[in-house]
Amino acid sequence: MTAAFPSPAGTVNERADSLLSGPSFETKMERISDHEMLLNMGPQHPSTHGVLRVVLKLDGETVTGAVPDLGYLHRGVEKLAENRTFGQFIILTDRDDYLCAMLNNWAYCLSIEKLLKVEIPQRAEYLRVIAGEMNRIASHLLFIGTFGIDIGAFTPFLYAFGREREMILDLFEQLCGARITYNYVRIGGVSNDLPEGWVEKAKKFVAHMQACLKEYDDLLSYNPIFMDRTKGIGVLPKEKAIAYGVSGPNLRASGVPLDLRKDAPYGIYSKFQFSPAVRQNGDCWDRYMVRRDEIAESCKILEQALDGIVAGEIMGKVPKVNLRPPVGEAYAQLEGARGLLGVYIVSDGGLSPYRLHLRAPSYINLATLQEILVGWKVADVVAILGSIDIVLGEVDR
Amino acid sequence: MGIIQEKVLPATIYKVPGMADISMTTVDFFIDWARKSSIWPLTFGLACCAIEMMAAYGTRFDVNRLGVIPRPSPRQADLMIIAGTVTKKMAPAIEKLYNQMPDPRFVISMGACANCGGPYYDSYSVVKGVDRIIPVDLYIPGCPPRPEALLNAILALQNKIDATSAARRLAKAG
Amino acid sequence: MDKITLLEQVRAQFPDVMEVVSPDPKFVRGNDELQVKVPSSSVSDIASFLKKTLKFDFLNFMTAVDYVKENRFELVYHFMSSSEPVTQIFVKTDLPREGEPSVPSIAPLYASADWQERETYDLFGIRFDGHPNHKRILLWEGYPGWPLRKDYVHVQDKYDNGSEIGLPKIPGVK
Amino acid sequence: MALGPWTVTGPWVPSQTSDALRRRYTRSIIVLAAILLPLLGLTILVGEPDTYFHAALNFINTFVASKGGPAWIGQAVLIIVPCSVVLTLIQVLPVFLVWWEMKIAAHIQVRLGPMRVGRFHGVLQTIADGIKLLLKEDLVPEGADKIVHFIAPLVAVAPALVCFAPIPLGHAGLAPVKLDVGLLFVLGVSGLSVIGLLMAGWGSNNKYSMLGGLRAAAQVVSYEIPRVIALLPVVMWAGSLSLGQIMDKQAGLWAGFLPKWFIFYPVVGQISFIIFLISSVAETNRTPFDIAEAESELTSGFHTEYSGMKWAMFFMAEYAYMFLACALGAVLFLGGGGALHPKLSFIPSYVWFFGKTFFLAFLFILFRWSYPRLRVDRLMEFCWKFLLPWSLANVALAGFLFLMMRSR
Repeated sequence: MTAAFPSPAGTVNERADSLLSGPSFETKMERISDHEMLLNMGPQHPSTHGVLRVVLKLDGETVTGAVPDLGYLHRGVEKLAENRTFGQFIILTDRDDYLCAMLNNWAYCLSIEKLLKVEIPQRAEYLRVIAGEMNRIASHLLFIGTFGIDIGAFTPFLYAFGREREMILDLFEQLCGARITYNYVRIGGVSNDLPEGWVEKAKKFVAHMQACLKEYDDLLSYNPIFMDRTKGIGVLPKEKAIAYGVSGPNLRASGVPLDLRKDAPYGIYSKFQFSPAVRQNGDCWDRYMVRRDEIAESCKILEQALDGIVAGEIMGKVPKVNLRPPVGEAYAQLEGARGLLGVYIVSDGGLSPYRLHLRAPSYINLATLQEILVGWKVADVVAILGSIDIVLGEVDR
Repeated sequence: MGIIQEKVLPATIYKVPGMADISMTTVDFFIDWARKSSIWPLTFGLACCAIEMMAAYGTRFDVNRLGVIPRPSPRQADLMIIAGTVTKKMAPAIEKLYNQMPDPRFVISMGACANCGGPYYDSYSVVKGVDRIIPVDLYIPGCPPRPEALLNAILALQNKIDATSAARRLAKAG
Repeated sequence: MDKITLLEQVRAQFPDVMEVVSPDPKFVRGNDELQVKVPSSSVSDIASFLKKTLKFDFLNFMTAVDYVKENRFELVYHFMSSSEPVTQIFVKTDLPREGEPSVPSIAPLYASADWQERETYDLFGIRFDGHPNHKRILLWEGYPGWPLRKDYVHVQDKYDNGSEIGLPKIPGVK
Repeated sequence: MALGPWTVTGPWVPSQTSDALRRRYTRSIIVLAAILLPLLGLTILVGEPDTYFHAALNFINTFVASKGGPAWIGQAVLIIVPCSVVLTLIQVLPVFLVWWEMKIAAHIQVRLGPMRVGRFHGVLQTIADGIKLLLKEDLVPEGADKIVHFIAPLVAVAPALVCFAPIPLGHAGLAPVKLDVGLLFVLGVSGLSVIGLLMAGWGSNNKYSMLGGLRAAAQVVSYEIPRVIALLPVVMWAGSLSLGQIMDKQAGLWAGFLPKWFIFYPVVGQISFIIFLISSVAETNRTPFDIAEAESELTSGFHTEYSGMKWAMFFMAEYAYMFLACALGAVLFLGGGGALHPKLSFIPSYVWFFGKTFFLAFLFILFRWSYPRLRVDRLMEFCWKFLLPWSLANVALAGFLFLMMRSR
């Protein structure tokens, strides 16, 4: 009975195909029935955190199908890597996941150091941990801000992003001169040492951050409307999370305590006492709370690292110019702010890597979108997409 | 040829060498003042420069002091800040957005990627500069430029808007 | 579960699997986890064996490497077990470069392979038989060629008019 | 509590050192007092505006009578002048309210808000916005329903202006039109504007606007009911629908210090005030109920496709309705026009009225910048399953209390 009277622009499916036949769009969605409509959350949308396009099949307000369309920020970084020397590529890792550039630099340098088998001085390891954890806090602060805006609360964005994150960026500016793209972690160590007085400021920041967490709890985390909008929404069960290869806070929110800093410690993480934030029921609120708890954990690590920092060299014995790692391959991964951040390098003894593959956690976490969105309302689509916390630079590479 | 601009309320007299003086009436002055003091950008971020643009909207470098309120829909925006790398797949979407904006519209190309491709100058899927797609009013160098650079760009845009009526008159007279 | 016992268990099931040993003595392998070379046709069987019996339930990443000189593609799969992430295994296969290189897809087993195989198809042109939605994911449908291949020649389109887009070689690199 | 933003890395700019801040705060308090106190003194000197108006009216009548002109001129002046005063007031007030909201929102969010336009704290910001919006190109989306698209802002704004007729802007005499069914008139006419939102949603040929329009219709219609039922106890106790009489009923004091406002009635007053406040926030589509123009989901809801002056009319309608809701709240629950204590009645009544209304407007603005947004179906559930039963129970309780008070 559905095709009783064809609608003006041909049958509904023709219209759907015309819309769906966008540049590289795939029609994994089953046929659209008469009472459904296709809503295009296009590349420019206030809450897609960048240029992600999701075509939703709506039945009234409930989503019956969702197909993400990526590639709007695909810059071909892996191809460019084959044309950059090992030192030059560090700047492209900054711009890959521009919310926690330190951890990207570190992952890249970690995998080359595995090739070079070079020994990193202890002070450089401490500086890497301090910079990495602070950048993780900055990334989670931006998550708290943008997630609040997705749910409709504007003020937490200004507190978390505008005030606390600016302090971290100040500290980074004094450390390495840049606000977002630091180029700080280098192959074999770090680029420059702590300016004097920096450690005291960092300690003051950590104390201030712990006080702010309480403020976010009152303003956002335990706000009844916020909990009503996020509790029980977009549940990602444990098995599906593992099947989809989800990692990082999204996986820990579904009850899998996989945290590389604890399970397979790299660098000097074995020295620090902290407990990875794990929650059980994997809904939007848990993904938010896991990231909020991770800020508290990172503060603990920072305190221990800032107290225990040792004096000494900050750069291992690595040639500055035309560094040629031996022929070989290496894969190193660390716990990024969004998940397992891995870099696989194949080197043929030349100045630039023969092949470089970035294991982008956002790209792999985003694949779950097609399944968790089904059945929820349009307002929840925004909440779920925000809670997965993707960065489009890393998704499209 | 330098235009000497003397701001003498109510009329601003423009002395153009080799041409008669162009006097701009107070109506033009108020039109420019209104357009200059309420520029509404479109919330449209592409990559890392978008984070610096959000920092400019934040508490520390508050662009709202200059009357800048980010608007979600292109219909109500009169400034488009291209903050990030323009890829070939995104180019048609940017053109469409630019056409959707009502007329007195301006474009700021923020960051090296939008100006000329930046660190991705040799990538196969990046448009080398957004001025290949849409006319750009103002370029901000830097990768990513600091929020102060964006504030400075908005002030420069305000000066440019200030001169639009005079320029239109000059075109008519010239 | 250390390397040797793991290798025995795998070889017990699949005799023609052997550990990867590089002919070049100076070859440095960064990781000391087990790496096995499997024939390309039996990739999905190995994957289901690893998933069901050996509890490697987490496909960390999969990608391809284009060895132009040896005229072969090498597919790299990296499996982990989510309960104890220290035990990892690299599974590699070789594919001929000419004709239509294809390998059975493991998307039905590991959902994370769905998008990663599509990206490998998108950038390398390797077909994955049995993939639920075998289309390009990052570039658009009509894109000429497979960018990440070593012998990829960029076709100029309307956005590159004039600019020398061929990837400039770094002086001194052979 | 978290310390100031400059605790860690030192003050961002020289003016943020703690003593500079202390100086600046005291200076701004002095400037504020220097502006407001003389203004208050001036209003006290000027006194009630309608005494001058009646004197002028008598002068006109005598002058017309002496010239032998027709008698209806006096009547015409009696109607035209108050209505024109209120109309200009309604056009000017959104200009102030928009600037005020931007400043309050900025200070809640640790930033400064408009500062540069109009030299002193961006006072001319909204005027600049208005002129710029006037000069924008007027776009009608292709394939849109042209007539419906064009009329929608009119239908949204017109009821907002008409509703201010029976509202007494001070004591009962200051109402432009003395309707004895004033409350019914206001509630009825303010319900019309939802048609404008629906037309905007349908007329702009855009799926986001359609969703926004439908959401607005569902929300405003369903929150109308608890709002009206919450006002029943007020009408029952005041014994009349005319806003002037309701206000006069609230004169006088209880036990010497508590003004007889409806909000201070034992239990019924507080419950009906809260329900009225919540449903008024929902009526005016403001957070936490702004699902109609939800910025993060529907780009900007039903007015996505509107640019320039047409969008500004929607914006003005929204702020006029917010002011209307605050005015109703002030008149019905806070004794609009009545002084806090008879000894303070030398301050003219319209100062009291505007003071209470701006206090409620401040509450509305505070809600907007501190609450997230409800989901559509939860919002409907909240209205039908929570507000409505409570407002009905409140009416029953009011009836019972009324009988108890009356019988004693």
